[in-house]
Amino acid sequence: MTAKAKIALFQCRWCLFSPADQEWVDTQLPENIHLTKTPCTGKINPLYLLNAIQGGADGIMISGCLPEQCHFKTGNLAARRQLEEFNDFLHYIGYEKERVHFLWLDLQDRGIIQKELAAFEAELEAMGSTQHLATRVMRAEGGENA
Amino acid sequence: MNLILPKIDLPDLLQSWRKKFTVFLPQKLERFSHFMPLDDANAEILEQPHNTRIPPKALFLPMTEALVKFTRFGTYDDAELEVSPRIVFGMRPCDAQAVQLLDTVFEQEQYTDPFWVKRQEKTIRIGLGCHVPCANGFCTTVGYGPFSKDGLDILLTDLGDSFLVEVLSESGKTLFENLHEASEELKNQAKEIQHKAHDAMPIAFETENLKEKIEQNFKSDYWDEVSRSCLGCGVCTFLCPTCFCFDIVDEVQRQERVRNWDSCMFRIYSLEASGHNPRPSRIERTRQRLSHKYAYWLDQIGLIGCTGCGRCVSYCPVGLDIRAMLRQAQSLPFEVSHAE
Amino acid sequence: MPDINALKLEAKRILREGIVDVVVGFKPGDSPLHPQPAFFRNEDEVEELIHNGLCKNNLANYLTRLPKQEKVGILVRGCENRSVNSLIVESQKERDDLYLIGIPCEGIIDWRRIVEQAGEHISMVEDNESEVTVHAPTGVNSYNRFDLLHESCQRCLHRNPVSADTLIGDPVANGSLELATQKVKNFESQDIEARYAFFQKEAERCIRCYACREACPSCYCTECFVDHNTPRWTESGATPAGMQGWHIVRAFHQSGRCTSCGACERACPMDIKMTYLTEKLNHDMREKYNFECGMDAETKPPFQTVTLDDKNRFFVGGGK
Amino acid sequence: MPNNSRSPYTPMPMRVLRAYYESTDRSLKTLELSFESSEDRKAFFAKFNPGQFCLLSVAGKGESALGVASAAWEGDFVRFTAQRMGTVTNALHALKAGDPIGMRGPLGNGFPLDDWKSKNLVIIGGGCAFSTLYALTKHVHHPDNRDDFGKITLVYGTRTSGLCMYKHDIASWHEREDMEIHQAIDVPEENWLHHVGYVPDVVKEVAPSPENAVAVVCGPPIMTKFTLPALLELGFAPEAIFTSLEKRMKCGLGKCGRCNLGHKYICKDGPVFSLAELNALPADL
Repeated sequence: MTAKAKIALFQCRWCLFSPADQEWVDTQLPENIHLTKTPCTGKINPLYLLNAIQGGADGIMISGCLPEQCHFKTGNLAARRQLEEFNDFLHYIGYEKERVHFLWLDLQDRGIIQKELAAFEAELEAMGSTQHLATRVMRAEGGENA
Repeated sequence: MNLILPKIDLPDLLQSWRKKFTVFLPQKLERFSHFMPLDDANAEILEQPHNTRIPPKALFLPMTEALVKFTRFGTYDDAELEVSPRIVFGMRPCDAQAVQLLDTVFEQEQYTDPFWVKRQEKTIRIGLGCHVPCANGFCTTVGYGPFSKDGLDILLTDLGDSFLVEVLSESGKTLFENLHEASEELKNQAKEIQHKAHDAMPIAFETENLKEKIEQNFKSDYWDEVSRSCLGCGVCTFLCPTCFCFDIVDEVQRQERVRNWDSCMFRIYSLEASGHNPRPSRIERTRQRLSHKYAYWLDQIGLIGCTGCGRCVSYCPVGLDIRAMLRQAQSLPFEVSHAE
Repeated sequence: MPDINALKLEAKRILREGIVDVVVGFKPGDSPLHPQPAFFRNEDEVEELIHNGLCKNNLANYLTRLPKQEKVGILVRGCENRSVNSLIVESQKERDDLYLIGIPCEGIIDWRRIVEQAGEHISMVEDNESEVTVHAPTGVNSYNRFDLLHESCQRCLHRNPVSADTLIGDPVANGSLELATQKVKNFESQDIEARYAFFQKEAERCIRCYACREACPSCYCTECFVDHNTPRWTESGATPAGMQGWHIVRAFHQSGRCTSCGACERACPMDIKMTYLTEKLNHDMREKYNFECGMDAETKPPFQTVTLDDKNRFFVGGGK
Repeated sequence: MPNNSRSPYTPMPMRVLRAYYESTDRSLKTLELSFESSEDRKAFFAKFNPGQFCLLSVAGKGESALGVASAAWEGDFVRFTAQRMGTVTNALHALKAGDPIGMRGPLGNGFPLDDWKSKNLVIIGGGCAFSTLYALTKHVHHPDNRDDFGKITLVYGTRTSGLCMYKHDIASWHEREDMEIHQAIDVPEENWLHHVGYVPDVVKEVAPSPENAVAVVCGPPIMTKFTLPALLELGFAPEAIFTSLEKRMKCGLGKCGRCNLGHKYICKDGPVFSLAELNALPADL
């Protein structure tokens, strides 16, 4: 892959307790990482993931809070069930499981998200781009033959 | 002009056409047949008596096609469309008739659809008459037939080990240059086959006064009765060779404005931005579908907008049968508005 | 096969006694291959009632389409009963407004298999215990019933109604879990390329008619995600992304809600395989949460329940 | 790109000349568009007739059908008033002067002005559907056209005074001697000098004479539904009552199929129909 791996980052706005980390995410995120902030991982609909994949993302990272630390008590528990299953399901139909990365952060953690993103990026670049799951960017077959 | 084509020669002939044309013919796809371009391998010529699952209208009005290319700066351009010369081989007369009907929609004087016309102009249509009647078709009922010639450049009649080739247009003529003229005997044999096929098709319902009955019973409970088990899916309309409704949608990522097949059986089809829907339930939508085919088309061009291919009958998920619905419509009350 | 007279008697009784306003069942269609769902509102109409192996629809589908206040009697096989339960869990219908006439099911015959075998001109189909006799102009032939069954019925796990008010006929032997999950396991054992190739090939035939959605009792949303235009979740045309997006999300919305009835696949005009997707989800629900959809009318599906017990089911980020 | 080769689905490039809110609650916005190409301008005005509509395009959002609210003599621009409703109209509301926009049109048939010559006009409008009637009134007001028509009676009702469109012009019309204007709002407001009540009631109260007159009604469906019988009661013949219809539209060319009313397409055969024509069509609205 010549260009940098495109990463869609879905971030629960409560999971980065450290202001320095949050500021880094808000202002210094590299261009190949597209940030979507959500009120809670529970807000992340599997459709968001599908949209990211079909929009051409090479990988998806979801960062959220640990089970007992959810700002809304149970939002992340719901997210864990759904998103994990969605990832399993995508894997079942041929999407590489490694392209969806869950990062559950302890509120005490510092500086982890930078490292994780870098590692994830390296991992994706090693994997190369995927042809699995059609993207919306691709043009449909001229429509000649329906 | 009537020529004779031995079946043995057909594969070579098809291959020879490929030098100048893309040749579409029904080929097996999973458990049904589908119009696909012929490649090097000699395709098995399907001898199934029934139709392709998707009608060949899809070759002229694809399920999805780009109409306009736009940029985010707000400029618009026609979508490019390159159509190479093509031959559609093995169209059944009901489907060819349907394409002919759709011409009246897309090739109007006032607004001509350039995409439809481009495909139309580049296409030679070779029909294959149905010497074996299909189970759910009712072409003779609606005024067409298993060997009807409308919309075709060539009509083939299966004579067992050869085809009788009826040349119906100039563009069709060039394709069969080296064939011999058919003998009178074979011509007569073909005629007999055609008549027999025509007579073998049952009359599924009476069409006399059908339009008036449908129109006059616009508010009848009949529509509720016939649509009660309808699911509101698009099978009947998407598989219909004469249904042409489409939706226009902007695909932002591709920067294209595309048209997709749409169906009057969908709730959002007629839903307005205000929330008002002129056809809020399956009752009104079923009424629209039937009335369009059996009343509105008649007002517009004087022909029934259904060619009796029977696809909607075969594939309705709940077994709704348009023939039964129309038989029931015949029992509706109506007043003769103008005496002879 | 259920005793049709016993069915009619029961349907007439509940209408006569005012237990229900309408009975949902089947009536003969124009072709013997296509019985139609039908609604019986009085005893006379019940004379038309039929029930055989070619009745291919999941009748629970109509519960959300009938007026909300109506009391409904409904003929249910194993899968339909579970769909009804699932709808009750999702507050789409009150159990008190329903009367379930249970029918132990020996599987739904795939009419397309009959057509494949005997051609499309079929005048009569006799459905017996183990054999199906088909009358066609070419002759009368008998086929092994199991071979003609729809795939999801061949591997059906729960053939008997689980909470019917009355059962017409004797319970039949239920299927085995091994058989039910075999398909998913076989599919999973293929490599990722083969799995994607299969998914791609199946999804590619989609014409976006949404028959699968409309045939499914669980798909009762007024507005489906594909009908949204702000935002537009996936392409709405018959493009690769649009077709795949539809199949992924349609199936995924069934997680913990699918009763493996196979109505989606039977409705599909393009013969697209879909149950291998929902079976996977059902399999996961079973393995991960020990949940089987619709076995009772109380248990909520896994995605509606959250528990801290899950907390160790994931790796924890940040190296912990 | 040469303009004559453009497909009927491709919009012509336009630019927003002026954009301003029409109502106090900012639900209605008027856009005045100028042409990017003079050929397009010529072609547009060669065909244009009050009562016609255009499809405005916002790239990536879609198209929306809007009635033209300006008369040809006003200048080389086209005016539209959009109510904020769905995706496209929201995008239209976000536009400001100088922004590019696409337009297809004029589409439909407009008002049959030739048939109306020398007749009195009774113009009845309600809410934002008044836009094409505004175009009609403006057209008739031009000195070249004014003598072709008789007396003009205008009834225009809105829910509140704030929702009244084209306030400046309408205020000046009260001064004109060649027309009679009746404005109405649904509920009483302070300092409101005109009628209070629903349009059908106001029409009955004003009781315009059906003598040598045609009535044009444009408004929300519920208003139209009750105004048409009121006009019949006053003695207007069904052939002399006109209304402009709308339905969901996509292509605007009579192809996509959704705006049909019986065998007529609102986009191609309408949007203006006489009550006599409507009576012969199914009530599929």
